[in-house]
Amino acid sequence: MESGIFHTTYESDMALRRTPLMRWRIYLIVAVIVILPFFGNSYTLTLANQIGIVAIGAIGLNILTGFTGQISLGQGGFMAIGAYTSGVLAASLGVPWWLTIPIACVATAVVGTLFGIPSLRLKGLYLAIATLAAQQIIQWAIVRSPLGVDAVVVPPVTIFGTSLNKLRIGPFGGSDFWFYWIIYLFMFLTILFAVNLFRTKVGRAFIAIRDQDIAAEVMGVNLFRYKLLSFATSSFIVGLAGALLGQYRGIVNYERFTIETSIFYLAVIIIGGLGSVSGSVYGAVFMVIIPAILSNLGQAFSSSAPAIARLVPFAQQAVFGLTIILFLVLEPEGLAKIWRDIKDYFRLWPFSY
Amino acid sequence: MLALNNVEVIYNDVILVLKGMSLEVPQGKIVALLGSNGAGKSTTLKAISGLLKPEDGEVTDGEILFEGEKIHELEAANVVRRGIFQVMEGRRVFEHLDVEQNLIAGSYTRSDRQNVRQDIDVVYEYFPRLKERRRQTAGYLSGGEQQMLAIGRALMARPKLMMLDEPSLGLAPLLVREIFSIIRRINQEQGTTILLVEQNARIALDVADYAYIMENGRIVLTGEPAQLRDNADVREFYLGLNEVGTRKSYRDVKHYKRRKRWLS
Amino acid sequence: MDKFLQLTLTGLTNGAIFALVALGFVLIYKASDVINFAQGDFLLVGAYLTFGLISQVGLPWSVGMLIAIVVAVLLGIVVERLVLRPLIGEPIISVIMVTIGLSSLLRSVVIWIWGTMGAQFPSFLPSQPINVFGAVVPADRFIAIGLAAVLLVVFTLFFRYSREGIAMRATADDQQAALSMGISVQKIFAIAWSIAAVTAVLAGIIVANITELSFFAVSSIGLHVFPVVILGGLDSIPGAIIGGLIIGLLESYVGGYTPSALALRTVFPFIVLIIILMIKPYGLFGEERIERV
Amino acid sequence: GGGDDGGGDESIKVGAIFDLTGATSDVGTPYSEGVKDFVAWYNDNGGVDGRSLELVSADYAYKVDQAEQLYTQYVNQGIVAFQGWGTGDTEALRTRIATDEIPFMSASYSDVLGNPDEAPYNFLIGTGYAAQAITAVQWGLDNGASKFAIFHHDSPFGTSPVAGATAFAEANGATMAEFPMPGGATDFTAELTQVQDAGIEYILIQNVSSPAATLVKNIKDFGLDVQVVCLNWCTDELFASLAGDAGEGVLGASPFAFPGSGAAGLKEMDDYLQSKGSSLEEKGLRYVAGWLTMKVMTEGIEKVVADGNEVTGPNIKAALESMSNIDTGNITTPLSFSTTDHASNKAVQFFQIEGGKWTAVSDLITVP
Amino acid sequence: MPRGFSHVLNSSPLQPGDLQLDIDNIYLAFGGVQALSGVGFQVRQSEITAIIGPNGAGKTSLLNCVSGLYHPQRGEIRFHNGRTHTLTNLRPYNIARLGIARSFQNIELFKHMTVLDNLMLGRHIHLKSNIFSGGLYWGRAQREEVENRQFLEDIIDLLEIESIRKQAVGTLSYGLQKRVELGRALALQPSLLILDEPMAGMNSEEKEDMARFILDVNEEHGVTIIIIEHDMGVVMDISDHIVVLDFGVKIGDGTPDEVQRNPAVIKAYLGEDQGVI
Ligand SMILES: Nc1ncnc2c1ncn2[C@@H]1O[C@H](COP(=O)(O)OP(=O)(O)OP(=O)(O)O)[C@@H](O)[C@H]1O
Ligand SMILES: Nc1ncnc2c1ncn2[C@@H]1O[C@H](COP(=O)(O)OP(=O)(O)OP(=O)(O)O)[C@@H](O)[C@H]1O
Ligand SMILES: [Mg+2]
Ligand SMILES: [Mg+2]
Repeated sequence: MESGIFHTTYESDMALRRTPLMRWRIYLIVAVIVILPFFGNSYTLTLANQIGIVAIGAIGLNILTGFTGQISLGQGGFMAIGAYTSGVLAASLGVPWWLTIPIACVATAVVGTLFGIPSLRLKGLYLAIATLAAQQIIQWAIVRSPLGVDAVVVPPVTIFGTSLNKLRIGPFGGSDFWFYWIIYLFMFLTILFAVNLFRTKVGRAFIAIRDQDIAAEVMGVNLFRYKLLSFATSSFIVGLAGALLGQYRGIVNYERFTIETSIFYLAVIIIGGLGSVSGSVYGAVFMVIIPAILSNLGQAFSSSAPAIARLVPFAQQAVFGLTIILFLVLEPEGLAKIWRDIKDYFRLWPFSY
Repeated sequence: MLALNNVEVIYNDVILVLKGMSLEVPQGKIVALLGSNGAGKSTTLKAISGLLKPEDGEVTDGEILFEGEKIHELEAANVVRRGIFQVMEGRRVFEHLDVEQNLIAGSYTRSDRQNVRQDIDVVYEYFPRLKERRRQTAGYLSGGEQQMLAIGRALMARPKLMMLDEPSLGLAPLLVREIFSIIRRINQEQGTTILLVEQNARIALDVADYAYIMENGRIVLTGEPAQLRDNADVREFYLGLNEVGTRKSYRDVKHYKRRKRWLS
Repeated sequence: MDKFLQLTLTGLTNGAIFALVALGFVLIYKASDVINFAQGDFLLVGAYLTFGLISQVGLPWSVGMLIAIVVAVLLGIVVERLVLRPLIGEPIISVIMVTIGLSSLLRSVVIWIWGTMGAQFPSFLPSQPINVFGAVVPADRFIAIGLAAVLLVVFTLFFRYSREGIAMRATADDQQAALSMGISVQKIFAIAWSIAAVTAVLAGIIVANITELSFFAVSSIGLHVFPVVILGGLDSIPGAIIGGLIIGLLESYVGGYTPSALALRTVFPFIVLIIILMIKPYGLFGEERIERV
Repeated sequence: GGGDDGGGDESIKVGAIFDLTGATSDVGTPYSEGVKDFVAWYNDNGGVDGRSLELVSADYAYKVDQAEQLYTQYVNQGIVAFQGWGTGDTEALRTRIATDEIPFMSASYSDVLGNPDEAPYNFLIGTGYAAQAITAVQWGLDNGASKFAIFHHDSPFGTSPVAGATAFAEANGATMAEFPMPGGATDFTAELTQVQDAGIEYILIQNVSSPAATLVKNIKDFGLDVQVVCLNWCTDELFASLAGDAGEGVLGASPFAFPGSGAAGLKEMDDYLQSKGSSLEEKGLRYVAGWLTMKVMTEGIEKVVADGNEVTGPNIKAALESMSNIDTGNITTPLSFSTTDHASNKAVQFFQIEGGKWTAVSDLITVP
Repeated sequence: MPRGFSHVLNSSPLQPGDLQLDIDNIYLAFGGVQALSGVGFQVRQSEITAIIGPNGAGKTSLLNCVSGLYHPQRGEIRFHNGRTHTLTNLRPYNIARLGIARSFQNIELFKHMTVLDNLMLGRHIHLKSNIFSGGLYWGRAQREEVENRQFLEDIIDLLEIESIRKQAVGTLSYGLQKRVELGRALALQPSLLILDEPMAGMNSEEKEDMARFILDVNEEHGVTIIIIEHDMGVVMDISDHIVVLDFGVKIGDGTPDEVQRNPAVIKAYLGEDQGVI
C-alpha cells in the first residue's frame, strides 16, 4: 500500500481505487477509450472491437478458470451458444438485437451450468477434458441441428430503425464505429461486475474453492452450488462475448468456435494473468495486437524484401508460439504481474531497492 | 565437518531471511538448531542442501563449507552425492509410491546398488512398523509412520551428514521418544553426523551434543545443552519452565506476557 | 458376425495407434505432471523427419529411422532444457500453456521446412491386407498392436521396479522432495521427454505409413489422445493402452452401426467418456489424488 | 504498411487472403502462387492501360477472425476487389462485402454464392459444388448405377453439395447415403462396412486430397467393389500421388483443365513459369485455378477502364455482370455472368487415373 | 460480554454444561483399514474436550466425521443447539451452518487470499449478498461487507494480527498461519470450535500465545472446544475432559487426572516415563 495515505473509515479502506494515483490512471484510460474511435479508421476499430470482445470472453473464462480454478476447454462451445442464440433469434424470429443479447447470455449460462455438473466429481485435468467434451458435443449438436453447417446471417443491427451502417453523425459512423461503443459499454460493465464480484461473498467463495476446496466447504461454502454458479456466471459473460461477436460480424458460423478458440482464450488469460480481471484485458490486447503487428510487418517487407515476406506466415505462427513460451518462461504470472512490478517500481522510486 | 560463515539468504530477490548466519557441525556429533517460527531454521537447512532454488531463494553472501569445500553453489543432487541428506519439514513422502519404493527412491544416488536390499533391511530393523507396511501406499500412512519413512529414506542414502527438520512435528509423545532414540542410535551405530532442527527444545537438548538458538535470521545463543538449560530465557521460552524450575501451567499464561531479552 | 469381427479388428488396430500416441503423453505426465499439448506435433516431426531422411536425402530406411529417433531424443532434451526447466514449480496451467506454445512453434518449423503439401511416405512397413477369419486388416496395423504391447510391458516393469522409473514417479509426486533425495529432476524430465519423443516418432511413422504424409492427418491424431488418456487415467500406462483400444473400438462400432449421416463418431467417445468419469473420476486406472485434511 | 499512398491513378489495389499455413494450405499454397504470378505476369505485360495491379495479400491460416481483420485493413487501404479463399471466410465476409461494395471471388464454390440475391458481390469461377456432384451422379446413372454415397468433409464446404445431389439422385430413382468424414480420422473401414451392407455402387468424395486418398486406400484394402468419383478438391495431382495403386480407376470431376491437357489457355502460365525456371506440371491444377480466377477478375477491371469509368467496386461488379462467354482458352467452358446469375461456370470434365495420371475421359459436360 | 469485543462470538443457545455433541458408537473403515470402531463420547457446552492418542489412532478421522468430510458406516453423531441435528447425514457446508467451525492439522488456508479475505470467508454463512448485489456492490452487499469488517477487526485484535491484515496468507510464517486459521474459524461465530493440532510445530512461547487465545475464546466467550493435541502439557492444563483413542478404539475418557492415571493410556500413549514432553 502507498505510504502516507491513511484511511479513517472501512468504506474508504475497502474502496476499489484507494489512492488518487489509482484514480487518475483510470481517468486516463477512460479518456483514451473515449477518444480513440474519433481518430481510428475502420481497421483500428476492427482491432479495438475485437479486443473488446476478446476481453469480455476472457474475463468470463477467467472467472471460471483463473478465479475458481476449474480449467475449461469448452470456451469455444459456450461462445457458440451465445452467438447462435443471439443470431438465430434475430434472424429467424425477428427479435430486436438488444433483446437477443441478454437471452443469449442466459441461454449460455444454462448450457454452461449443465456442462458444469461433472465438476461435482471431477477435478483438474479430468474436468478440463470433460469441458473439451462439452466443446465437441456442442459443436456436433449445432451441426446436426436444423441449423446445419451453414452460416446464420444476422440482420444488420439498427438503432431507432436505422441500420448502424448508415447511421452517421458528421464524419463519424458506420458499423465499426457504433459497435465500438456497444462493445466497450459491455466491457466496462463486465469489468465492473467482475471486480465487485471478487470483493464480495460469492467471488470470495470462488477463490476459496480454487485455493482449498475442502476448507471452503467446511467453512460453509456449498461446493457444488458455487461451482455451478461459477460455470453459470462465467458462461453468462462468455455468452455475451459470443452474442456481441455474432451481432457485430453479422454472421454466425461454428467454424469460429472450435477447440482452437478455446485454446486461444486460455492463452489470453494465462498470458494476461490467471485470476486477474485487468490481466484478462491486457491479455486480450496482447493476443489481438501481436498477430496484427506481425502481419503488418509482413506487408511492410513484401515490397522491400520479398524473401523475408515469404517467411512471414511461418514466422507468424512461430512467433505466436515463441511469445507464449517466452512469456511463461520469463514471467509465469503473466502481464498483470509485469504491470504490478512496473507500478511497484515507480511507487517506490527512487528508493526501488 | 560443516561450517556456515555469515550466510545471507534472500527470497524472491527481496525478502532477506538469513542475516549473517554462522554455525558449525563437528564430525560425528549431533547439533541442535532451535528457534521460533519463521526464524529461518528451515531456510538454513535448505541453503545447505541446495533446495533454495526451486523456492526462488538464493545465498547472496557468506559461504557454506562441507569437509572444507564450498557447496552453496552446487545443485541439490550433487550435495546429496557428497553425503548431505535433508529430511524435509512435513515429512514429504512420495504419496503414490509404496513404502519400499520410497526407500528405493532414497537410495537414488547410491552407486553400490547391490547393497540397497541389505540397507532396506537395516531400515526395517530400526522401524519394524515400516516392514509391516512395506507394500502400503505412503500417502495413507499415519503421520508417525510417514515420519519414520522419511528418516528411513534418508538412511538409504547412507549420508555422512543427516539434517532433520522438525522430526517430532505432529508426533505422539511415545513416538517422539522412539524416534529420538533411533536418531541417537543412528548417530552412534552408523557414525552419522546429525544437524537437528527442532521446536521441541526439551528433547532436542537431551540428544544433542551442542546447540544453537536462532532468532530472526541470526544465531543469538550457543552452547552445550547443559549451559543452555541454565539460561533463563531458554527455560522460559523454549522449555516452558517458570522461575523456580517447574513447568508452568498453560492456564496461567493468560495473565502475563514477558518479552525475550535477546530480541531488544 | 463377419461385420462385427471386422469392426472389432479395425477398432483394435486403430486403437493401438491411439494407445501409442497416448503412451508418450502419459509418460511425460507421470514424470512431471505436465500435460503435453505438443504430443501430436512430436508425431509430426517424427513423420516428416523420417520422410525427409529417407525420401529426400535418400538414406536406407533403417538408417533414416535411427537418425530420426536420435534427433527426436535431442529435441526432447532441448525442449525440456529450454522450455520446461524454467517452469519447474510454476502452476500447472502455465506448464500446459507452454506446451501449447511449443505445439505452435513445432508446427511452424515443420511447415517452414516441408510445407503442408502432402507426399507419399516411404513404404518400408508391409501394408498388404491380412485376412483374419474373413476380416481384412492391413499388416502395418498389426505392427501398431505389437509395438503397443511391447511398450506396455517395458514401461510397466520400468515404473514398478527400476530405480529410474521409481525416481520418475517420485518426481511427479513431489519435485522438491525428489530433489532432496538427490534425484536430478532435470535429468528425469529429460529422460521422460526423450522417451516420449521416441514413442512419438514411432507412432508418427506408423500413422504416416497408413495415411501417407499428410500434415493434418498426422497432427490431428494428437487430439485423440485426450479422451484416450483421460479414459484410461492420466498416469496409467495400462490405462493408455486400454483407453486407446476402447476409444478405437467405440469409434469403429459407432462408424459401423449408427446412421452414418449423424457422424456420431466424433462425439460418441466423449459422451462415453463423461459417463465413465462420473462413475470413476480418475479414469479407469488413474491414481486417485490423495487428499487428507 | 503501404497505407493510402499512391493516389487513384497509380495502381489498382486488389486485396487477397491465402491459406499458406492453415488447414487447407496444401492446396492454398499453389493457388496463391497462381494468383500472385498472374499479377506479376500481367504487370510485366503492361497492366491495365498503363496502370499496374497491386495485390495486397497475406496468409490468414484459415482463421475467420484473421480474414476479417485483413479484409478491413485492405478496404482501408483502398482496394477495389478482393480474392478470398475458403468457405469459412467467404461466408463470414459475404454481407460485409455487400455493404462495402467490394466484388469478391474465392475458391469456395458453394452454389449459393452464385445467386446475386443472396450474395450480390460474390462471383463464382468454379462450377458450384452441388452442380459438380449432380453431374457425377448423372455419370453414375448413365453407367447403370442406382446406389450412391457421398463422403464429405464435415464442414460447410463438405456438406455444400449433399442436399442438391441427394435430391437429384432421388428424383432419378436412385439413392444417396451421406457419410461425413470427421477431421483427423485415419481410417474409414468402419463406415465402409455400412457401404458394403447397403450395396453402394458409386462413392462421391467431397473432401481434400489427403483424407480422400486414405479413403480409397481403405476401400482397396477392404476389397470393396465401388466406383469412386472425386469432386473438385480431391481431383488433383496430389490425390493421385497419395493414393498410389488404390487410386487406379478413380474418376475425378474438375471444372478446370489439368496442366498437360493441351488447353490453349494454359500456355501463358506455363511460359511464365518456364521463364522462372519452373513449369506448370510442377505447380499443378490449383495454380491454374488461382491464375484463372485472378485473370477473370482482372478482365472485369479492364472492362471498367475500357468503358472509361472509374475503377470502383460497383463498377467492377457491373462490368462483370455485363460479360458473357469469356474465353478461358478451354481451361473451362466459356464463362458468363449476368445480373441474375453469378455462377459463371456450368460444366465439368471427367478424368480418370490411369497409370498414376489423370487422363480425360469426357469432354466438358454441362450440368444437367 | 468481554471487554473490547462488541460481538457475540459464541452462537450456541445452550447453557454451560448442557449436552452439545453426542458421538454415538461410530464405525469408520477405509478399504481394509478400520479407522474407528465403536467410538462414542459426549461433549458439553463451554467445555474444552481434548482428543489424544497415538498417530494413526483415528483422531482426525473422528473429527472429519463431525465435520461431514467422512461418513461413518455405522453409528450416529448428534448435535444440539436447541434442536437436535444428526450430523452423519449432512454435508460439510450444512454442518458449518449449524455453527461448527474447525482448523486443520496441516493448515488449509486460502493461500492466495489476504488475511482479511480469509477471515471474511469465515463469515460466509452470515453473509446474505448474492451474485447480483455482489457484482454491483450495491445496497446490502456493500453494507454487509463494511459491517462484517467491523466484526473481523475484533477478531484481529483478539489474535493480535493487526499488522498482517492485508498480507496474502501464503507468505506468512507457520505460526501466524495457524493463528489466521483459528481466526477464520472464529469468524464463523462457532457454537463448537474444533482444533486439530493447533500447536504442532511451535515452541513453548508460541504455544503459550495459542493457549491464551484458546482460553480467551473458551472462558470469556463460552465457546465449546474440541482439540486434538500431542503436547501433554497443554492438554492436561487446559482441557476439562479428555478422550483417548488407540487404533480406532476409545481406551480412556475422563478428566485430565483420571486419564493420566489410566494404565491403558500410559501404555499406549504416554509411556512409562511420566515426564511430559
Ligand atoms: N519461499 C519463500 N518465499 C518467501 N519467503 C519465505 C519463503 N520460505 C520462507 N520464507 C520466509 O522466511 C522466513 C523463515 O522461514 P523458515 O521456513 O526458514 O522458518 P523456520 O525457522 O523454519 O520456521 P518454522 O519453525 O515455522 O518452520 C519466514 O519469515 C518465511 O515467511
Ligand atoms: N482418506 C483416507 N483414506 C484411507 N485411509 C485413511 C484416510 N484417512 C485416514 N486414513 C487412515 O485412518 C487411520 C487414522 O488416521 P487419522 O488421520 O485419523 O489418525 P490421527 O489419529 O489423526 O493421527 P495423527 O496424530 O498422526 O494425525 C490411519 O491408519 C490412516 O492411514
Ligand atoms: Mg521450518
Ligand atoms: Mg491427525
